[in-house]
Amino acid sequence: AQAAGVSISGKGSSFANGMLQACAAAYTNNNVTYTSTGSGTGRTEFAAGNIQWGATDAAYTSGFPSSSYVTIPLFGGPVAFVYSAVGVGDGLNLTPQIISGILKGTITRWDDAQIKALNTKIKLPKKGIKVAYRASGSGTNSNLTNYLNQTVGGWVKGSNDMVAAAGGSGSFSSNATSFANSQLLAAYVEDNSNAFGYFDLSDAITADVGIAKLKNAAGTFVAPTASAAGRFINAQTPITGGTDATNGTLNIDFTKVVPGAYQLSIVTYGLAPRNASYPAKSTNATKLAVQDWFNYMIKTCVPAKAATLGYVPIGSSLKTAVLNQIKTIG
Amino acid sequence: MNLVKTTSTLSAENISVWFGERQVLENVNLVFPANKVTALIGPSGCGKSTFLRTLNRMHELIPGAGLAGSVYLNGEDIYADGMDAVSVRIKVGMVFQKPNPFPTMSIRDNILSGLKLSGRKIENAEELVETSLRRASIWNEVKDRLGDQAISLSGGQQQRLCIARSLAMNPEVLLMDEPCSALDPGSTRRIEETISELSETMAIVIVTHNMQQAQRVSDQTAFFLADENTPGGVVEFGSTEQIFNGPIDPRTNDYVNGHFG
Amino acid sequence: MNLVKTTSTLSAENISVWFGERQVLENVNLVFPANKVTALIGPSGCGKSTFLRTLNRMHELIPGAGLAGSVYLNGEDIYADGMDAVSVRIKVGMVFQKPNPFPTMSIRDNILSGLKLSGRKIENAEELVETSLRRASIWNEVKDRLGDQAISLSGGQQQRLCIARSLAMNPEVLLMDEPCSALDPGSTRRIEETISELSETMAIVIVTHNMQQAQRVSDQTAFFLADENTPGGVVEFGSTEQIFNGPIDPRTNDYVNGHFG
Amino acid sequence: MSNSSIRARQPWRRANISTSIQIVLASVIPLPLVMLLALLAGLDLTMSFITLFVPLQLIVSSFVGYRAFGRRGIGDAILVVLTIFFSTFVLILLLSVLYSVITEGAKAISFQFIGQNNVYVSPTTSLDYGGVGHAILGTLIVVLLTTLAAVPLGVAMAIYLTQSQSKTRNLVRTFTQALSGLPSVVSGLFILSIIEATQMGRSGITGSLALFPLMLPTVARVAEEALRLVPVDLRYAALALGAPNYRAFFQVILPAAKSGLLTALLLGLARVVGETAPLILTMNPSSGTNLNPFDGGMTTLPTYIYNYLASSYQTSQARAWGAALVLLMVVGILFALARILGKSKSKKSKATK
Amino acid sequence: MSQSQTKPQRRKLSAGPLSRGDKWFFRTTSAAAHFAFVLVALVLGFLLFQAWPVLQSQGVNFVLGSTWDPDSDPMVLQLGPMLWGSLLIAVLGILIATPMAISMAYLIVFMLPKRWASVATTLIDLLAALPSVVLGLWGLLVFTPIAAGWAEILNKYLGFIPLFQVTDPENGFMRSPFIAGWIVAVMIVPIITSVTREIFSQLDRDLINGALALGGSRLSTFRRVIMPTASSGVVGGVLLGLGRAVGETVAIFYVLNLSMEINWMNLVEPHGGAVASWILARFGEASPLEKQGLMAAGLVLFILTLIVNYIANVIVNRAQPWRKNQ
Ligand SMILES: Nc1ncnc2c1ncn2[C@@H]1O[C@H](COP(=O)(O)OP(=O)(O)OP(=O)(O)O)[C@@H](O)[C@H]1O
Ligand SMILES: Nc1ncnc2c1ncn2[C@@H]1O[C@H](COP(=O)(O)OP(=O)(O)OP(=O)(O)O)[C@@H](O)[C@H]1O
Ligand SMILES: [Mg+2]
Ligand SMILES: [Mg+2]
Repeated sequence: AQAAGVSISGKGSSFANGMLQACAAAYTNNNVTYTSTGSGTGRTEFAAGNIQWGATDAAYTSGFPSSSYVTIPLFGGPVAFVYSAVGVGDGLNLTPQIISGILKGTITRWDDAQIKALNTKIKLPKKGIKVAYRASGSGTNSNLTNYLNQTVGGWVKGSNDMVAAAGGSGSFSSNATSFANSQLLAAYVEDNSNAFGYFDLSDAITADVGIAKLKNAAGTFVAPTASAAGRFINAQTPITGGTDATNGTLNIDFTKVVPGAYQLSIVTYGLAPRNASYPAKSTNATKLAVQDWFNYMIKTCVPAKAATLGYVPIGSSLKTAVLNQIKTIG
Repeated sequence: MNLVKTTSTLSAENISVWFGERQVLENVNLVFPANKVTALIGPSGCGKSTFLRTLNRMHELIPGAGLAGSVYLNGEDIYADGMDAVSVRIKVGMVFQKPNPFPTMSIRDNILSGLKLSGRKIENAEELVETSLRRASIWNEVKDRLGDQAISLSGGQQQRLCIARSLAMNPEVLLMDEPCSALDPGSTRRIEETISELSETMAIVIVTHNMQQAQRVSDQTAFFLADENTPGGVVEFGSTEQIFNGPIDPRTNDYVNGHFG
Repeated sequence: MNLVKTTSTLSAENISVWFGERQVLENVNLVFPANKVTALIGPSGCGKSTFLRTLNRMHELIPGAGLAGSVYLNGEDIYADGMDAVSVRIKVGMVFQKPNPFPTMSIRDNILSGLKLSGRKIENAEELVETSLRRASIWNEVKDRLGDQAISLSGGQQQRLCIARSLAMNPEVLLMDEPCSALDPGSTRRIEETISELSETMAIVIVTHNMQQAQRVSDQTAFFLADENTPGGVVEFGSTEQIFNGPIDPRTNDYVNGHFG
Repeated sequence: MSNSSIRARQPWRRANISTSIQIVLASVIPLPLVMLLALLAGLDLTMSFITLFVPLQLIVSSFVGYRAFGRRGIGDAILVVLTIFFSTFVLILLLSVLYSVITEGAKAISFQFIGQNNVYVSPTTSLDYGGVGHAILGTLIVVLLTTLAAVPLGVAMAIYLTQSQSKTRNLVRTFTQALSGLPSVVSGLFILSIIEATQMGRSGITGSLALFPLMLPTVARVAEEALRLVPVDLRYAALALGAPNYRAFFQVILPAAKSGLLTALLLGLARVVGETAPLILTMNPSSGTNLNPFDGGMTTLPTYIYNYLASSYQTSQARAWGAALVLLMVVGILFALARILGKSKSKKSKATK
Repeated sequence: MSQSQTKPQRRKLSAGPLSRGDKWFFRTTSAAAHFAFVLVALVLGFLLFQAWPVLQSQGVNFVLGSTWDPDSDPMVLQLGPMLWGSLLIAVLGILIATPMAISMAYLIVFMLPKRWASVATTLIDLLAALPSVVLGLWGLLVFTPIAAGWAEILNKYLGFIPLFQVTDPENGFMRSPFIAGWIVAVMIVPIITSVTREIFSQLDRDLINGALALGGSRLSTFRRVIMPTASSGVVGGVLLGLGRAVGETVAIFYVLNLSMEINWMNLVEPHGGAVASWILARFGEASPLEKQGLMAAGLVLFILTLIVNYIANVIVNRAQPWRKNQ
């Protein structure tokens, strides 16, 4: 299959992989290649000018591109906590405190009293929890850290907004197993009994794992669904009138009380150049192609496909601002 | 050629040999009496080495090797059912054309290697080393450096070491395949002397290309010949004196007088 | 031995040879007159092949090779400054112990290979092929299959092909290093005949281990000898008749009568 | 004297055969026994094999060996049993790799999988669409470019090592060997640091550059061996006929070593065709077909596998397996070629002997 | 007979002028050959140039320490656990692979009939070219669960040995150095087998025949003649495999839980290190400064393989006078 137009390649968020791959496959004006590498890699590669566009779940706080660029919210979605505890189906009730405990290694067994107390109807296995986490810099990690820090406290971030996990100085239990991307992690949770991990809902739907309900700020247990995530995201406020780094990003408050919202929901941002000479290998044609590609996603692809894949389109309240942002590419 | 089976130590009867489908020896009958040296002569490729290897069951190590006939050691067929090749090789020693001491072992260990390899107990190791080296007339040259690597010796010394190594097993028959062809005159002379001494205690079969050597060391001589594309065989067998001075077959005459080869 | 430099085609004066630091030949003086066959004899390792290789500058191809003395071809020192090794090798042909036709070429191309390799023009290719093969007495055997691969020939034929290949270059001297040692009696006889014929048009130097062969083919003979750990040299040089029937040096006598080696 | 009725026999076989039968029996009997035990005790099969079958087998074989040959039979039996056990074990592991790739890969593979590229493919796209055509082309282009540089240079090195008498030969050989130990990821880092120093941007050619230091020593080493296999007699024969060195090489040695040099080429290809890490560092992937090695991204089969393996979707994993099968087929074809060429070479060299 | 009393004077050989063609022939090939120096120098030079600031700021702790924290100020980049992990996995791989490779080579050369031997040889040579990404794929999806089972059994029955101890047996036995070691072993078995088979088949047949003629049995010949004579060559092959194992990237990346917490010898503990995989895992999102640290890691890795190679060379070339004649 030969695509018309030019080839533009992007890298970044593995959280967004499902949505972006689906859109890239359906998009015919240009040839789009997306590689799921983790948001951190996406951002450094974009900053280095190696790719024409990027996708990240966390905006830049350091390592900025040397030239002007645009940050565009593309879509959102929930991060699911998943498990393969024997005999436990979907819908285990969890709180931020328990999740923090499990990840830090202070809660080590499925039949821990705190978990039992919330799940009286479920027969929990008398087994240890095999914790799996993302090691590479990822937007999922970044948002998780923010979330736990705001709700429980005691979680610190490293460079690139990621948890400093693998070095041992980070927040994860040293018995936990780390994975370079969420798909490897999903495979692990799927293949191991009594494992626990977290990744985007689209991977969680395809993988054969249990999906937990999360207690939100309003005090109810909510399963990760597109609509629950949509409620949370569309309640956040966008930033305008700032710098390249902040413009277009959402000011996400994980403690915000939104009824029926799934609290750990995150937003994927597209990264695109605004300077004619950047990135190094770009031409005007590639910039127009990126513009067209982002427009296609916001207007056509995401609204049509997001729900089935476990993502949320940008709500109507934000859409105009986003489309205006896209116009500044080039 | 009708040979009576007498008190011979080793005798080959109707030996034919194949490599795969190709027959290289046909109907060889030879007797190697105790205390006699037998020389096998003949042009290259006529099957001397092959025949020699059938005498201690080294022949069977070659894939596709075939054999007909019998070899008797003191009246016992070495190819009989239930006869162990290893026990035959212990009684029938062999020295190769190219000296092949074990490079990783010292001189001393080379002498004892046969016993170790065949899993026998070693008693009086020092004495055995000395006697063996003495019988191979190399003791004086190496007695001060028994711990040295065997390959530090010269070619001739290595060959005598290999002879000594065989002698340490106390064989009843010693087979030698052109043992001097890679050696200098001095070493050759010494090995020839060794052969004469050894022949007092065992039967010796030696393959040689050197007519003079055959005349000097052997009591009886067998002349092998293979015409193109036919299996080789013994043309004439008799006392060395007769083969060299009054051969019956004209081809023997041609060969020993250097008209070919 | 004082030899007068006369009309000789090739002469070696005071040749000493080293491999690295080890000297293997000392002070060899020999003259090879045109139309004469010279045999070099002596036990293994005494330096015959090495000496032969100094005569057409093949010696220098071995890393660490060293040389002293001079070799004159028609009065010109072949080792002189500015003398091209290639031009020497064209004039002094060489045949090796093991037949080595070029396996990727046909019989015909093998004959012409010398000219092609030395970058010379080929005129009358067919005629040259035929004459060369005829002179090496192999024409009749191969004339119908000049396009066949050379390796399809038997060993003896290959060797004669190699001789023919040298002859196509029309050399002034032909060096042969044990050309028959790998061959059967029939091939040997034919090559010996070829040598006699060739000697009518060039000087021939042949190394051989076969005393009878030396007597049959050569006009003069040089006996080389190397004692252990000393460089080799010529013990005696003279007419073949004299060397074999009335040698002056007792060592020559010992050797030609097969008392060692 | 001749008696045409005699037949070739192998008298030594008789003893061997009866022993062999005993050994085979001895090997077969413990097997169901152990299986049964494992089944009853619910043991892991490999473990019960190692802890029960092998020791049992050792004892039985030693007994048979002892009966046939006395004491030395014990040692020989143990040697044989252990050799066969270890070899089988490792063969099973290695064949399991092949088996997995073939069975899993076969599910994904089809003409369209080999022919199409990946442009309209998302993780949920069915296996009926898209394929590795672009990755096959990418692999070929990247590897071809490397080959164009590495093979002439490697062969020239081999010529130097075999034909000249220069004193630096050993040093060159040592350095070539050092290069052959270069970890592939380091080769990638090396090119990456050049990319960053020169701002040259990533494309197919940077990937080729990263493969170059890996292919060069392989080609040089195998080519040297191939040239060394040409009997030195041939070279001497040519020189004795008055040939200058270069003519002797091109007219005599090169034709004789041709198949060996082709083997060097193919082994060099096999060395780099499956490399992943250096390409991840130095190239951008592309889901479309890109034939321009100087601009844009390019996907190769190994990087395709690497990327698709990072997805938990069934179809993505199936695509990874499919690409692995294609890659193995490429390597297999290279080897079959090398083997065929190597065979004709050995036949020839036998004939010259 | 010889009249010269003075020591003969050695002459200069090859004095004659080389033809123009030959001059070019040797010049070109020599230039190509010396490119090996240039390439090694370039690799070392470029990496050193990039790595220098990090090496300078971290000092010897770069290889000894065990913290990798590109966020702290000043940056702490220490590679210890990865280096140690590379060695641990490589050594484990070698320990598993060597007996198997020797068995395989022995089987091929001394036991199998010719036809089967050549089939096995082809197969082994083919497997030596298995791409490591394919091995990683297999390791991740097929082998890991199996090997985790083995590890669990080892831990259950031999857990008293520190090698097989784990802090938390509930945690599964996946992604441990044990599994990475097996993967590496599967990768290098064909390489070592190839080398060993070559050496076995080149052994002087006279030597083996000599042993058999002295009444040697299979075992005694193998133990006293074959192995001692072949040992240095086999060690060379093993070290070649070791070099490969130390530098392996992708296959280990898939099956090992990379962690900067040092794992000295608890093989079945589910975390460990490997320099090459670490580079692959980190480079994507590394800041320019951390990238320099990864370049330094690459440099250290290359030097490590150079050392392994050097030792291999020394061992193979060490006094083996019986090889010189061949
Ligand atoms: N392993 C083998 N396989 C097939 N043929 C063989 C083998 N060994 C020897 N032959 C063939 O058997 C014939 C006899 O060989 P053998 O080595 O016994 O001759 P020989 O008389 O010892 O010769 P030489 O004097 O050269 O040592 C030859 O034609 C040879 O080609
Ligand atoms: N390439 C070489 N390097 C070092 N030493 C060598 C080399 N070639 C030959 N020699 C040594 O030079 C000496 C003479 O060897 P040469 O081959 O000339 O003997 P030869 O008389 O031809 O013996 P043969 O009759 O066995 O062919 C021998 O001691 C040999 O070991
Ligand atoms: Mg023989
Ligand atoms: Mg010679």
